[in-house]
Amino acid sequence: MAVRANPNLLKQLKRYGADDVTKCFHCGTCSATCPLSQEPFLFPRKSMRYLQMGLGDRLKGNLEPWLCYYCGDCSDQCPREAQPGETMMSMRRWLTAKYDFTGLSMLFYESRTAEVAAIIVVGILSGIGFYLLGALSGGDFGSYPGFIPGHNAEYLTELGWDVKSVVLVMAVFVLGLLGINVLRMWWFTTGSRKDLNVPFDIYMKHILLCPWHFFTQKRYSECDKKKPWVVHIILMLGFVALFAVFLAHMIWQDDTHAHTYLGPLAGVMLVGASSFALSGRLNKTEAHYKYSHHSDMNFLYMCLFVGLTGLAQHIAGRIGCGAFANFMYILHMMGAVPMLLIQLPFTKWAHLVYRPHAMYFAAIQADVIAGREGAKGASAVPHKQSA
Amino acid sequence: MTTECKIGVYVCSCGTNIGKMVDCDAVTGYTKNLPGVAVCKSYKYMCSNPGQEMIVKDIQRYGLDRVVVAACSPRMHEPTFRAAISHGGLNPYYLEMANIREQCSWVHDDHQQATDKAKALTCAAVKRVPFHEPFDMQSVPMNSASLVIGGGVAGLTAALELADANQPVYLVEKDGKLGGNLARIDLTSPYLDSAKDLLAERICRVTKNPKITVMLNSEVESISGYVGNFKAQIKSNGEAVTDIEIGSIIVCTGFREFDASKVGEYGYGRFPNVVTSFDLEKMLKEGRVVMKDGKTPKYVTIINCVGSRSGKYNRYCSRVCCMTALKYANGIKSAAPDAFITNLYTDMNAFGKGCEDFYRRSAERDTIFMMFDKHAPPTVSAAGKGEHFNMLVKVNEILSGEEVEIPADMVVLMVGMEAREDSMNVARLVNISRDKDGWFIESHPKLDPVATSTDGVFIAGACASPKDIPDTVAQARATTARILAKICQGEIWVEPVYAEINEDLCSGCRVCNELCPYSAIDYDPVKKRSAIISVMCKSCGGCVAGCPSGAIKARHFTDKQIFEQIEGVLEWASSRA
Amino acid sequence: MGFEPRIVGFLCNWCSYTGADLAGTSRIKYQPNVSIIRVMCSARIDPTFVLKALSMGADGVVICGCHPVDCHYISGNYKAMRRFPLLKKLLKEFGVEDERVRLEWVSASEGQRFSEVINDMTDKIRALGPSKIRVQLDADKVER
Amino acid sequence: MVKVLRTGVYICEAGTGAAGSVDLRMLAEYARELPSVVKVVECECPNPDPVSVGEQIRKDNFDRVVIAADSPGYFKPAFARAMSLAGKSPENVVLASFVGNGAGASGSTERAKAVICCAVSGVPFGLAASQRKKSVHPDTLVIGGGVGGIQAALEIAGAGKKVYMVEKLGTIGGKMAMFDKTFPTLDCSACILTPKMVSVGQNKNITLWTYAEVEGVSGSAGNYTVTVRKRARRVDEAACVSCNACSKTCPGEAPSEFDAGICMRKAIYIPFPQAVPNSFLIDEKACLWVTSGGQKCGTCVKKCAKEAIHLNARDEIVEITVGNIIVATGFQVFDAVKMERYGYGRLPNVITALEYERLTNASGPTGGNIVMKSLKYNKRKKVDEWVFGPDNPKPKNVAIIHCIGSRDHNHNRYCSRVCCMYSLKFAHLVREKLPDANCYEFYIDMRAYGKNYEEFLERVHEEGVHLVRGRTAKVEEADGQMRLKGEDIIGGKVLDFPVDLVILSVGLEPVPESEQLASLLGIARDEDGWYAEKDYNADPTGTERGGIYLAGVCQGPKDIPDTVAQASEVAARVIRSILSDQMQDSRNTLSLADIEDGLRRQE
Repeated sequence: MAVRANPNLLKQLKRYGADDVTKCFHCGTCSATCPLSQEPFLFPRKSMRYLQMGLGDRLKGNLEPWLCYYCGDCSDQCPREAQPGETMMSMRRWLTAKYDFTGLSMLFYESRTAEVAAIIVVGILSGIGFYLLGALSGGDFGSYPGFIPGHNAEYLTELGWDVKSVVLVMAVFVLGLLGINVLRMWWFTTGSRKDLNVPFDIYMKHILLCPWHFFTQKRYSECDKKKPWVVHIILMLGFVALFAVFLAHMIWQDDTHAHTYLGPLAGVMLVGASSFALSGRLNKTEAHYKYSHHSDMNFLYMCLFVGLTGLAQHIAGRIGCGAFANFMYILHMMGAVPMLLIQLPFTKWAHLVYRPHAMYFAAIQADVIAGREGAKGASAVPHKQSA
Repeated sequence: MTTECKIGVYVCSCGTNIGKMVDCDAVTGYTKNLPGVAVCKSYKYMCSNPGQEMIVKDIQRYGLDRVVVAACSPRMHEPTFRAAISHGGLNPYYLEMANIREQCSWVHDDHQQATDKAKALTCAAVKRVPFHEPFDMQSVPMNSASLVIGGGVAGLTAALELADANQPVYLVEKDGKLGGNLARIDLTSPYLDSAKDLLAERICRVTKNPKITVMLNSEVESISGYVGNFKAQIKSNGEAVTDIEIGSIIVCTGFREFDASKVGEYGYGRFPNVVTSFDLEKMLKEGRVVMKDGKTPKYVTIINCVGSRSGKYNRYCSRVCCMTALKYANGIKSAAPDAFITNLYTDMNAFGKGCEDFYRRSAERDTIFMMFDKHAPPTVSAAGKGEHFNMLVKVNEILSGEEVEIPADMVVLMVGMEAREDSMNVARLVNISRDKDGWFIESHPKLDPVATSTDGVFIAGACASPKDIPDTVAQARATTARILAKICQGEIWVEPVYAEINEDLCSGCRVCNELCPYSAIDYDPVKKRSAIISVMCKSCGGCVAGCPSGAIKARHFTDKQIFEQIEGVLEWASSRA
Repeated sequence: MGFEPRIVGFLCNWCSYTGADLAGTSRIKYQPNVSIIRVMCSARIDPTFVLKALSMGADGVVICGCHPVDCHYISGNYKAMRRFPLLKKLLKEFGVEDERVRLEWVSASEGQRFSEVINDMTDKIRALGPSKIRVQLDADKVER
Repeated sequence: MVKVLRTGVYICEAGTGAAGSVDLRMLAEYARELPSVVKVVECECPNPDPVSVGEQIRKDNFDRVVIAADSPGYFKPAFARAMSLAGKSPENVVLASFVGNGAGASGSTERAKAVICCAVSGVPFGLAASQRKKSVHPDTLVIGGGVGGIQAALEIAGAGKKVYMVEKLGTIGGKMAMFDKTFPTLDCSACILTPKMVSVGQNKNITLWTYAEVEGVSGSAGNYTVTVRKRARRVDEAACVSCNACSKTCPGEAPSEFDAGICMRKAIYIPFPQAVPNSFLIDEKACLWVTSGGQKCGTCVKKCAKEAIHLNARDEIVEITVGNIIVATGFQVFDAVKMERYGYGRLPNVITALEYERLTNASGPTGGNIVMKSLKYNKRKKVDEWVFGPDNPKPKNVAIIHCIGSRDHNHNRYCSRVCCMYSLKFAHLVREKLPDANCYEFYIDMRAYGKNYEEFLERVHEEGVHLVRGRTAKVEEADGQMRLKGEDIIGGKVLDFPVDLVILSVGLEPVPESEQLASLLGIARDEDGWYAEKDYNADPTGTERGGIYLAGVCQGPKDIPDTVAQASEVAARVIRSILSDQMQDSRNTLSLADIEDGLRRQE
C-alpha cells in the first residue's frame, strides 16, 4: 500500500527540535552503531527516513523513538552531523503531543511561551492555594511544620477540606489523562495494526516489563556509554524516593523516618543529577546535551527548583527557621504542582509513562514478529539486491 | 631475404597475467629449437626497463637481427619494443609480437591448451619475422593550422588555446551562434557561477582573435589527407564551400539531451507540468518558475536518471545530472521559497570538488531526497479529483522500503546525455570509431583520453562521454598539447607502412584506382602504370588483394609474411598431431 | 584426446582485433582453437590466404572485419564482403564444406560477440570433423 | 544613443562564508559612486523573498540588478523572478561573484570592488582583468613524478622543450605504480605506466631528480628561480646496475613504501624492480652505518662490485631557472587509524586499499594471492608478528567498506571520487581469485559516473558480489573471529556476521608537504587542503600565480583519465606560453586601477 508523503510534517517537527534531520543521507552508521538497535526495531535511521519523507502515519505508530535513550553515540559518529539522537528526541516530543488528546501537549511543545506561562500560572495558583490552605487551616507561618496543611489535618477537616481528596483529585486527573494517552499510544502503535493481531497471552507474558523498565532503566545501561544512565537513574530514583516520602507523608502521615532521611537524600539526588544535566546542557558538554528544546530546559530548571526548595525547606525546618521553611515550602509546591500538572501529563516528564510502555509494546511486537519469522527462518546474511 | 636470421625470442609472463595460464618455460623450451632462433628468454615484465635492456644487450651480445616478443597485444606495446630494438641498433620493423595475453592467457582456462596456443602463436611470429623488411620513418611537414569542429565551450577553449599560441584556427559551428549546449545554461554547478559570463568572455576573445576564423552555419563536407596535412571542405550556409588546409582536427561536437517523451511513465508531453531539465533551466533564467496555469508550484519533484543508468534506454550514467538537479533544487527554492522539493535519485553522484558540500547544503535547504532502484523507476500520474495538487509521483523508496506517493505540481525530468544524431557522420568524416552508445572512442581510456585511433584527430568534451564543464575544459586544452608539440617540431613522422606498386608487374588495368578509398593511387597515362602516393596511403591493403596481376605489395603485411604466419600456426599444430 | 579443430582467424586491425583484445581485457573465455593473424583490413584478405590455410590442414577459417558502415578504411569490409561469395563458390568446387569458411563482423566494442563467434565456429567445426586435407596430410605423415 | 540602465546593486552578506574578510561598507560606498548605479541595497537575508524584492525593484525602477556576494548564484533565481514580477527583463540580473573571481580567498576588498565594477559595466571579469604579458623562460619544472607529472613532462619534452622533474621518493611512478589493475578496463597498471616511466628516464629533454625536494622558489611569472635539494641517495645512480648484491647482506630493515608497508625491505633498496631510475638507494633512517655515525656496518660498500655506494655522500643543492612550474604532487591516503571503530591497526586483518593493491598484485609479497595475515615469529625482534605470506589461509568472507574518511564531517567532508570504482575492482579481483569467497561491498552511494563505469558496476554485480547499501558501523573481534556490524538498508536489517578480511576504502588527502609547498609557491589551498584552482569552470588547472599550474589529484581527487587530461592540459598551456613567448602575470599583481583600465579598453 502506498503511503502519502507529507512535506509539511518536516516543518512541524522542526518546532520539536528536528533541525538537522534533512542532512541525513542514510549511510546506516547510526543504526549499526547503536547497541540498542536490534531486529525488528532498527533505529534511528528508519525513523529519520519517515520523518524526512513526511510519513506521519508511520511515525505516529512508531515505537522506535521510545526505545532510544539518547546516549549520543550515533550523533558523534554521524558523518553528516544530522544529529540522529536529537532527532529521536524530537520525535519523542512530537509523539507525546500526538498521544495527548487534549492538544495541550502540542501547544506547550510548539510554544515556549505557552509552556512557561502555564507553569507560572499553575505555580502562582498553587502558591496561593497552599498559602491559603496553610493559613485557613490555622497554621502558623512562623512555626515549622505548623504551617504545613497535613500537620493541621484536624483543622482542615473542620473546614471541610481533605488534603487526601485534593491529592486524589489531582492524581485521578493526571493519571486519567495519562491513562487515556497510553491507551491512544497502544492503539497507534499496536492496537490498530492489523498485521500484528496480538493474542492476549502475549500481552500478559510481558506485562512485568513495564515496572521493570520503569525502575531499572535497564535498557539505558545497555548503551555503550554508562554515565548518562547513571545520571538518569539518580534523577529517576530521586523522584521515586520523593514520591515515597510524599506518600508516606500524605497518606500515612509518617514524617519520622522517610521524611527525615529519605527526603533529603532524594533532594540531594535530584539537585545533583539535575544540576549536572543542566550544566551539561548549558555548556553542551556531551552529544546528548548539545541540543536543548525549551521543554528540556524547563524541566531541568523545575527539577532543580523543586529539589533546592525542598532541601532548603528541610534544612530551614531543622535549624528552626520556621518562617523561611514555610516560605520554601510554598515555593516548593509552586514548582511541584506545575511539574505534576503540566510537565508530567503534557511535556517532558510524560516519558516516564510512555517509555516503559513502549518497552512493553515493543516486546510484544517483537514476540509476535519473531514467532512469524521463526517459521520462515531468518538469516544474518545481507540480502541480494535485484540485479 | 635472409634465411639465416638470428632471432631473439622473449616471452613475457606479465607478472602472473600470462604466467598464470601459460607455461612460459615450456614456450621458451619449444621456441629455442625453432630454426633461426639464437636466443630465447622468459621474463616477468618485458616492458619494464630491465626487460627492455635485456633485449638491447642481447642484440649486441648475440648479434641478433630479428626480435620476437611474445607478450601482450601489439596494440599495447609494439611502439615500446620497436623503440627498444632501435635503441639496440636494429630497424624497428624487425620486430614481431605474438599476442599471448589478450588473445591467449586471458581468454582460455585450460593450461595445456593455452600453452599450446602460445607456442603456435610464437612459432608463427618466428616464422614471419625473417621476412620483415627494414623501413625508415617518413617525415612530412606539419601544417600549423587546426580545425575545430563544434563551437561549444570545448571548441572555444581549444581554439583560444591554439590561437593564443599564435597558430591559425578554423572554428566550424553548425549553428548560427557560438556557445553550444552551455549557452542554454544559466548557472553552473556546484558553485553556481554564471555560465553566461564564462561563455561571453570566451566568445568575445574568440571573435576578436585574428588567428581564429569562425565559420557559423557551417558543416564540414569532407576531409582528406593525413596527420599534419589534412584538407577539408567547409560548407557554409548550405552553399558556399571553402577549402582549407590544416594539420590537426579537434572534434568537440558535444552531446544532445535524451528525449524524455520516450519514457512513457513520466508523462512528458502528456502532462503539461512535466518539464525537462532544459525547460526548467529556461524557466529559472526567465524568472518564471510557474505552472502552465501561471500559478507558483507548491510541490516540485525532480526525477534523476531519466534515460540514464537504465536497462531500457542508456546504460551509462550521464555524470552531470545529479549536480544539476541540486542546482535546480536550490534555484526553485530561491525563486519560490514556499515550494517543497523532492529529489528522486538512484545514487547521488556528488564526486567533484565542492559537490559533496553542495549536496549537503541542498539537504539543509530541506530538499527531500528519495532513492529508487534504477530498475524500478517512479511513475507520474494525474492526481485524484479534489486534491490540492495536480500530479502524483509514485516511487518505491528503497531507503525506507515504502511505496510512497508524492504530491507534485511540477515534475522535472533530469534528462541524460546522448551522443548526437550526427555523431556517426562526424566519425566517418574524420575516420574515428564510436562505441556502442555512439560516443567517440579514445586512443586509450586511461592514458590517452583525448587522442583517437587516427593520428592528428583529437576528441574533447562530451562527444567522448558525458562530462561536466571543468573536465571538458581540461580535455579541450589537453588536445592542444600534442598539436602544439608537433608544431614545435615542425614536422611529423609517419609510419612507413603503405602499399607500393611494382611497375614491372603493373598492367595499368586501373582496378586499384577505383578500389582506393583515399584516392591515393595515381594513374600515369604516359607510362600506363599506376603508382601509390605513399603519404596518402593508409595501408588497408584493399588494392593488394584486388590487383589481378599481383603487382602491389603491402609493406609489413606481404603475402609472404602472412603465408609464413599461416604455416607457423598450422605447422606447429600438425607437428603435434 | 578427441578431435581438436585447428582454425585460422584473420582479423582486421581496427575493429575485430581490438574486439578480440577487449575480450581479453574483459576476461571473456572462449575455446582456444582459433589462432589469430592480424591484417590491417578485411579487404586485405587475399583468397589465397584462405586457400593456403586450408591446404596446410586448417579445419576452418574465420575472417572478421568491421561492421558494414563502420570500416576504418571507409569501405574495406564491403570489398571483403563482395569477394567472399566468389571464394565460397570456388571452395564449393573444391568440395570444402560451407561451414568451414566464414566471414563475420565484430566491432571494437564487441568482445562478447567475438567470443561467441569463436565458440560457435569451433563447435560447428568440431561437429563437422577434420577437413579432408588434414586427414590426408596426417595420413601422409604416418606413411612417412 | 544607448539608454542608461538604472542599476541597483544588492550586496548580499549571507553568501557561503568568506565574505567576512571583505569590508562590505566600503564596498557599498564604492558601488554607490559607479555610473548608472542608482541605489545600493545591503541585503542580509539568506533567502530573499522574490515578491518583496520585486516590489522594491518596481518601486526603485531598476532596469538592471547586480548581485554582489561570495556566491551570488544562490540568489540569482530569486532575483530573476523578482525582475520578472516587476516587469523588467530577467536577462539583466548580473552576478558579481567574490569567490569565483578570487576575492574570497585573498579577502581583498579591492578585488571585490573590481568585481562589482565589472558587473555594473556588464563586462565579464575575466575580460577586464587581463594581466600584463610577460616573456617566458623556456624550461619547465614538474614537481611530482606520478602519472600526472609523467604525462605533463612527456608532452612538454615531446615538443622539444626542457623539463626538470623533481620527485621526493627514490623512483617515479607515484601511486599508480603500486596499483594492480586499473578500473574499469582492468588493464594492468604497471603494464601501461612503466613504459611511460621508461620514456621519462630515457628522454633527452627531461632531467630527472628523484629523492629530491623543492626548497625555495623566487621570481615571478615566466621566470622563477627554484632551489632543489637533491637528497643523498648514497648510491651512484649511473653506476648502479641493480644487481641486488648489496641488499642481501644489509642488516637494516624498514617497511616497504612501495608495498604499502605490508612487507619489509632493506635499508639499501630499490623501491621496486621496474623503478626509474633503476638504481638502489639508502634509507638513512634504517641504515646502521648512518645511524651509528659511520661506526658500524658498511658491508654493502664491500659487496658492490661497481663501487657505486658512497655512504658519506651529502645532499646537493641545485638552483635552476624555469618559466613554468607544474605542481603534480598527488595525494596520500586517509589514515584509517583515525576511524577507530573499524579496528585498523588493532585487528590484523583489517587492511587499507593500498595494502590490498599490493596484496593482490602479482609482484607483491604474496605473489598475488589474496590471503589473511597470520602470526609468525620474527627472529630479529624476537616477537610474534602478524604478517602476510603467500601460503597463508585464504579468507572466506571479504568485506569492502567504502567512504573511509570521506564524506564524513568528522574527517574529510569531500567525496574522494575514485573509491567506489576501485572498490568494485577489488571485489572483482576477490571473485576472480577466490571464487568460493563471499565478497561484500558496503557503500553509501555507488558513484560509477565515468565512461564504462556503470557497465563495470553491473558486471561486478553479476559476478556475485553482494552490494549492500549502508556503510557499516564497526568491526569487532571475539574469540579470534572478526565480526562486522552494519545496517543493510535496502534489505532492512542490521547485519552482524563473521568476516575474515576487511578492506577499508580509504579516501584521498592532500600530501603533508602541501602546506609548505603552497607557501613556497605562493598559491592558495582550499578548505580541505587541496591546492585552489583559479576558476572552477574556466581555469581548473591555473592558479592565482602566473606560470604555476596544478595537475591531477593535488587539485582535488581524480581518477587516472582525468589526471592525465589535466596533465596534458597543463602541458598545453606551458607549450603555448613558450611558443608565443608570453604568459599572463599573476592575478594578484592586478590592482583595482588596472582592472578599471582594462574595463575601459573593453568598452
